[in-house]
Amino acid sequence: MLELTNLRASYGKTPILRDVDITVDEGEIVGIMGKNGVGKTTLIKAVMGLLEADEGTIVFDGEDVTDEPADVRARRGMGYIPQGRDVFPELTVEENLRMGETINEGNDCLQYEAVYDYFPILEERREQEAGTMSGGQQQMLAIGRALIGNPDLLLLDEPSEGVQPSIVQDITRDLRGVNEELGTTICFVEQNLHVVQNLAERCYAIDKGEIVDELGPDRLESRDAVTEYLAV
Amino acid sequence: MGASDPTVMTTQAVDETGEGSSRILQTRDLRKEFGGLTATDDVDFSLEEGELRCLIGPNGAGKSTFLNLLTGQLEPTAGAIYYDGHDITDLPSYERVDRGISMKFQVPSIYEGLTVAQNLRIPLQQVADGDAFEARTSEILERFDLLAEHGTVASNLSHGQQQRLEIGMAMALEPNLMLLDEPVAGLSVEETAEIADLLREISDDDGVALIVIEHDIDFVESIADRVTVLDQGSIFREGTIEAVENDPEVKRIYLGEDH
Amino acid sequence: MATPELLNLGFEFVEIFAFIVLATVGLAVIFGMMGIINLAHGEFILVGAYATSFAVAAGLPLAVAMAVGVVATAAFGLVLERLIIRRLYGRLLDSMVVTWGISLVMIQLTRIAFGNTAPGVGIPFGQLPVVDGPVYYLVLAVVAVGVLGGLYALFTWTDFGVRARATMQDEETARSMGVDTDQMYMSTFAIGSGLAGLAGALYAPVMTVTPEYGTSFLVESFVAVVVGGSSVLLGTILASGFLGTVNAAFTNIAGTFMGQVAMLVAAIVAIRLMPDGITGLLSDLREKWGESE
Amino acid sequence: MSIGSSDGLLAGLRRPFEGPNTMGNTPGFWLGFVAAVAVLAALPALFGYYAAEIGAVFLAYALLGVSLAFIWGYCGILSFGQVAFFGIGGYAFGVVAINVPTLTGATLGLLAAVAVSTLVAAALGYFMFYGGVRDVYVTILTLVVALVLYTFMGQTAGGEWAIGDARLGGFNGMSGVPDLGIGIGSIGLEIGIVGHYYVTLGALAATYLGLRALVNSRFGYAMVATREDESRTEMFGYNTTFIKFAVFTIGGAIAGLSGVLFTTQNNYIDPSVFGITAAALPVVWASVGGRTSLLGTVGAALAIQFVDYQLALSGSEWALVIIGSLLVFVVLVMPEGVAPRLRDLVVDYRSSEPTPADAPAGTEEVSD
Amino acid sequence: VAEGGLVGLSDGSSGPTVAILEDRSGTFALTGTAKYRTTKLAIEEINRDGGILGEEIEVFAPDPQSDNMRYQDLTRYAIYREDVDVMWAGYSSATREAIRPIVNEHEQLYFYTTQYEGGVCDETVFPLGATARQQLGAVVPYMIEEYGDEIYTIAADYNFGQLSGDWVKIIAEEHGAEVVGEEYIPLGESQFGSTINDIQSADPDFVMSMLVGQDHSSFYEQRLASGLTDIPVGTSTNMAQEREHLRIDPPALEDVYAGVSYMEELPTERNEAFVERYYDRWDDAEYINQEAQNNYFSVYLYKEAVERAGTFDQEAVIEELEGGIEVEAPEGDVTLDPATHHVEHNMRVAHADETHEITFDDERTIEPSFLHDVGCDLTSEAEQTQYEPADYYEVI
Ligand SMILES: Nc1ncnc2c1ncn2[C@@H]1O[C@H](COP(=O)(O)OP(=O)(O)OP(=O)(O)O)[C@@H](O)[C@H]1O
Ligand SMILES: Nc1ncnc2c1ncn2[C@@H]1O[C@H](COP(=O)(O)OP(=O)(O)OP(=O)(O)O)[C@@H](O)[C@H]1O
Ligand SMILES: NC(N)=O
Ligand SMILES: [Mg+2]
Ligand SMILES: [Mg+2]
Repeated sequence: MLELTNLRASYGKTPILRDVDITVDEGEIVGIMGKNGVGKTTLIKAVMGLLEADEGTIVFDGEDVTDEPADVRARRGMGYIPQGRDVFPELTVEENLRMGETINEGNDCLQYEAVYDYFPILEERREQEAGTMSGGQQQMLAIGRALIGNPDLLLLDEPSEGVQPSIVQDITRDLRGVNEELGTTICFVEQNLHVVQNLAERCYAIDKGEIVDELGPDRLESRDAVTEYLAV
Repeated sequence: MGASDPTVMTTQAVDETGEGSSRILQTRDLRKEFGGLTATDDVDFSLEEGELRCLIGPNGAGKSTFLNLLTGQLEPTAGAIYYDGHDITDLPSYERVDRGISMKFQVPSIYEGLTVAQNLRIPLQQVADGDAFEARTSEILERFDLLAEHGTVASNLSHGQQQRLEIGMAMALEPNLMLLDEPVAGLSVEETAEIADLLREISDDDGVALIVIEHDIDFVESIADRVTVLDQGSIFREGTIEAVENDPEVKRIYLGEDH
Repeated sequence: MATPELLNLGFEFVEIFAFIVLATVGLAVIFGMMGIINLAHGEFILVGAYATSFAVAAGLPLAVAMAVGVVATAAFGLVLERLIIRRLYGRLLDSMVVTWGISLVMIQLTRIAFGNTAPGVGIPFGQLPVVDGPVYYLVLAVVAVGVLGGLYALFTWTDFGVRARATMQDEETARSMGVDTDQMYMSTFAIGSGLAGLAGALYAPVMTVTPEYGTSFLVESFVAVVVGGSSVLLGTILASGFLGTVNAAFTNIAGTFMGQVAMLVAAIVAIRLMPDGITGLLSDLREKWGESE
Repeated sequence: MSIGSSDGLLAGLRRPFEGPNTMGNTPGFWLGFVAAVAVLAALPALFGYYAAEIGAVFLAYALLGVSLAFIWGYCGILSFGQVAFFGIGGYAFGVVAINVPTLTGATLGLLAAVAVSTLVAAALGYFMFYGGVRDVYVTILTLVVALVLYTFMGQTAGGEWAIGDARLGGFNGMSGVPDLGIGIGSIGLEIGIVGHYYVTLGALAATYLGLRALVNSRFGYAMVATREDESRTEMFGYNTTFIKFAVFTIGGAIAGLSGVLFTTQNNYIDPSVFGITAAALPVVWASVGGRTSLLGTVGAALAIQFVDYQLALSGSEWALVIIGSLLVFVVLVMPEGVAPRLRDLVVDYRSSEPTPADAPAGTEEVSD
Repeated sequence: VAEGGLVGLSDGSSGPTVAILEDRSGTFALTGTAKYRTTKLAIEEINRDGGILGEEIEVFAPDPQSDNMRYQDLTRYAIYREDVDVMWAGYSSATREAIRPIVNEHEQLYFYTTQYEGGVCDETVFPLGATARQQLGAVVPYMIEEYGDEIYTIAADYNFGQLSGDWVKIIAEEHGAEVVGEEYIPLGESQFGSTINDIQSADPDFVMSMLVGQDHSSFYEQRLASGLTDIPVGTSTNMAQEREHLRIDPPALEDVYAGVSYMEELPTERNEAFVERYYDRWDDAEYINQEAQNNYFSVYLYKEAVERAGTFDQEAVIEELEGGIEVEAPEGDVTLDPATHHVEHNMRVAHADETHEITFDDERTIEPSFLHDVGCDLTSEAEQTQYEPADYYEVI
């Protein structure tokens, strides 16, 4: 489904990613964890095409998409949930969701109801300008917006940031649900221990722009193994 | 709490309502409406000097709104805010700051175009100049572990460094009350721990009172004296972290089962 | 007031209202939506007018000639967007300076290329029965309202509209949602330009087409956009109505000049009382009293 | 904060004028500065009355440019209506000096003109900033004010539009404006062509140094902070509304002074000074020279007006085309303007050497 | 800024240098281009038969582009750097006013040839164009006679228009007519909807139009579209300056009557010869407007004066100009009035019919100006003033 081979990326002169190799199989849920500023967001952006790769290749669905712009990749079936609150502030909640349909021109999109079931607050606030929603509400909207388009690959950058614990648990559960029901492949960045442990089937650890370890299900069980890459 | 008529509220009155004379902040029937929505619903809140209070609650409970009312970023629809026994409800933000309230926002907001040192100068020159200024500058840079970055343009700092700088700037004003909205959101466990120590220190050593909004319950455990739970704009529970954590209602609306 | 005078006043209002709306819509899209302060707006209008005049001189029927004017301006805008404007998104004030430079160049080039007047275009449709004035002014008013309606539908109901607005608010995210943002910018700017061209075309018969032609639209359009506020199309209608009323009333009482000055002063006061424009005020009111939909 | 290398008397003299908010905090810079002033001062001696008469106009323009660079570059307020205060200053001087045709009149005229333009700026500033008018709306509002004045002054042709003996003159403008002068009655100093040139040059230099001192003061930092992020700055205890109001008013005063110097040079002023073309000129100088650089703006004003003048003499139709294209080019290629670009080059060049803690860094950094 | 006793730097040659500052681009190009060309034509003719006092005339003629700031710069340059002996400059009164302070300060001989409001009384300035009093004095009485005594005035809103409006009142009163309505239109305005409404409701016997510039000329199209053509128009500005009757399709200017000293269509042999010479020299030329003709004959006035003085020295030349000079102008013989520096023009009423065919109905010579009455006598005292009708007449 997704294959990165010795990927390099940088902001201007400062190199961030060094020779990153990652593979994500169809239907898998893969986590990427690491401390602040190690390059998680950079990696996700490079995959999405929001940041040009200096070297290496990105293969998606068997196609080399390394030189394709983000919108083309999106229409190939990549769904992206940016870190922070990147909803369209002056569009209503509903219009934000509508934007999610773009990625496959509305064909076989999820029903809004499906999304509203996951996040009832969104239905309640259909007409509210997204910018005036609370931090966590915006996070939920961002997730809902990505789900609507029913992507083949879902990229999430710290989906739990600023979300209340109970909903973090819900989101974790829901994402597993989506993965099972719709067979959506999921690749997410996290620092929240609970999320990493409860969501990931397999997990890469990244530090200073390099993949330093890969954890299978067994090691994901152990709290220490995981926290090592989040803390020290 | 027995709310007496706000209009006759005086320092004296505050003392009577509170236990002891050490109350630094109090709100009376504080209310904020957005259209039909009530984001803050007649909140009576009070805080002791030097206390470190955590504010938790579901997304959309009204935490940020409440803080923005305290700083004057938002105008209340009704109710009053008393700081140090004085009614500050109608004071502009900058005068509240002069009286010793300072704040760190939910999203890091520093002067992205300026260097760390210049960022720090903005608050610092308010309270110090000459040699005292120089001294305080290096002191804060040291304490918040930014000495090496003092010449760096703020926009090139990592997320964690930006958070530290912002807290440092808030501290530079030598406040009596500090308000922080999700100071560790998106920080690694490691950096979260650093910030936790820092805040405890500020509370214990500098005797600054703090109100901290945070969703990271482990973090809350590690710092809070007392915890206030907001829900749908009003105070839902208040007490020690243990008491709150084990409250089934709080579990239901906020923490979730597997906590 | 006797009925004929009332009719005259009403007619004057219609005339001025149509003028402000048509002068403004193009700018409302480019400034209000794209955050480009286009000081060359007047010269976009100029392009429309010249294209129309010369098309008429070349023997085309007026309606066709006007279509030519619109298309020519849209095309012109498209080219300019690719060459220059696209470098200015998110640089509000720079865009102001650059477009002013562009307008200088355009005015002077027009002078060098076409001399000091374009061929005249007669006023069609003859005169009204009751009030003394050309039927044409009523046509302009109808077109103005039609254009606003069409735009509103386009930008609020169609996918294109939502995507365009999303792009203007956060290009990166829009792109990651699968929107070809370059194309959004291009087409939105072209639409804005085309609307400017439309104003130029429609007023070619009524106003002498000189290289300074555009400047007589500039003030009204900016004032109206600013007074209108953030929600640009509704804002344009309300602002045009407000400013048009003031202008018409004072023109009627004290002549063209006082009408102009009164309108500008009214605008200044309006901006002072409603820093976020009429529509800004409306949403504040909604926040205070109305339902939060 | 610490100032670069500073010891001895000279450094002491320099101290108030230096800091991270201005570029050129080195002895080398000051040598260049003195040299430049000396060259300008020599022009009349070299080229006679003609140079003095033309040069004085350019210098007055430069002063107008500085008034904008100060409020736009340092406090983020883009006024598209600086010419309003410029023109008001000019007309006000005319009204006073024509009615009191002695040196007393000239002296009073100068004082009155600066006072009036300052008051008008203060009134407008209060009206806008305390009314919550922000960024681009300030820009448009100031432009509209200038255009209102343009429209209004344009129709004051009728005899009823006179203040005492001073006819406003409408579109034809106000002629017979006396020269600058200082004194009482007939005792005092009548300022002729060359004198006028030096007065203008002096005013420009003094203003420049004064503003340098100001922007490097505590207040200067408050201005910059306000420009960078207003609500944040308020949260640090600054009354940003007042800061913007004060800065805008000072800018108006300087613009008014430049208007007086301009009008007394031509003995004439007309409404075109309020027109959109005139209104745009200061913006052009500031953007080309670098709005965050007072000196850059001065340079740009002098250079651009000189080029424009040469093109006018040549009678070339292409003058405006060239000026316009230049403008587009500079803003696209050097968004921050020429001077900051040069500064960055110097910084890059020196980057091997250690730079002081607060050395200019980052594109948003202010300079000069 | 004033400075006494200046000596401009002299250029090598001893021949006269003439500044022609006339607009060939910008708002006034329409009239300025022809002014420039007739001046050149006259100078070339003179140079061809031996120049003045045997000296070739040199020309300094950049294009001021209708920009008054440029006019000021160029005037300074002409005086300081070119050390010109005489200058022709400017179409609009506003331009004249912009350079007048410089001209007066340097006591520069200057011919201003546009038909204008009148009243300028400067020792070194020669305003040769027909004055408002002359043009209106020709057309207003004629209109009153032909159409009646209720007048509606519309005029460009600047000094020229305002004073022209005053003159209409004065002349109307002298002929027992009255001005029933008056509107001053900002320069550059080109929408006349409300103006036309007001005229309709006032329903005058005729309209007096002192509109200026191409923007204003759209009044005539809107007049037609609003069916206002049944009300005749008298004018002192249109047709003879910016040839509206040729630029605008008929019948928009049907029954427009202009008080003029000259129009290209003037059917005299002398004029037809002049027109032919002009188009031979400038084959792409479009029209000879009234002030262009003034430029032409005033060059010959200057030549005559220099030859009488035997020198190019400006003071001496001015003295001769004040000695009562007459030349054979295309419009007819004209004489320069020593006291006021104005010219006695041959005034006519030009009428445009529904095909914009021009016919000349009435002809008379009229006193250039009321300046005698207010006591402007430049032969006896040196002045720098502009008088206004209000200084002498009771203007309502
Ligand atoms: N736009 C940018 N320009 C320059 N450097 C940047 C930019 N964005 C990020 N960086 C730097 O690149 C490094 C990696 O940033 P990135 O956002 O990928 O880290 P991260 O792992 O996502 O951190 P976090 O957990 O805080 O989101 C950081 O050191 C950061 O300072
Ligand atoms: N300007 C506004 N207009 C309308 N509704 C608003 C506005 N600002 C906030 N709200 C609403 O008020 C409620 C409280 O918002 P607030 O940001 O205070 O929540 P919060 O407790 O900070 O949530 P979070 O933990 O997610 O940040 C939310 O429902 C939000 O949608
Ligand atoms: N003299 C004129 N027409 O301005
Ligand atoms: Mg990240
Ligand atoms: Mg919040």
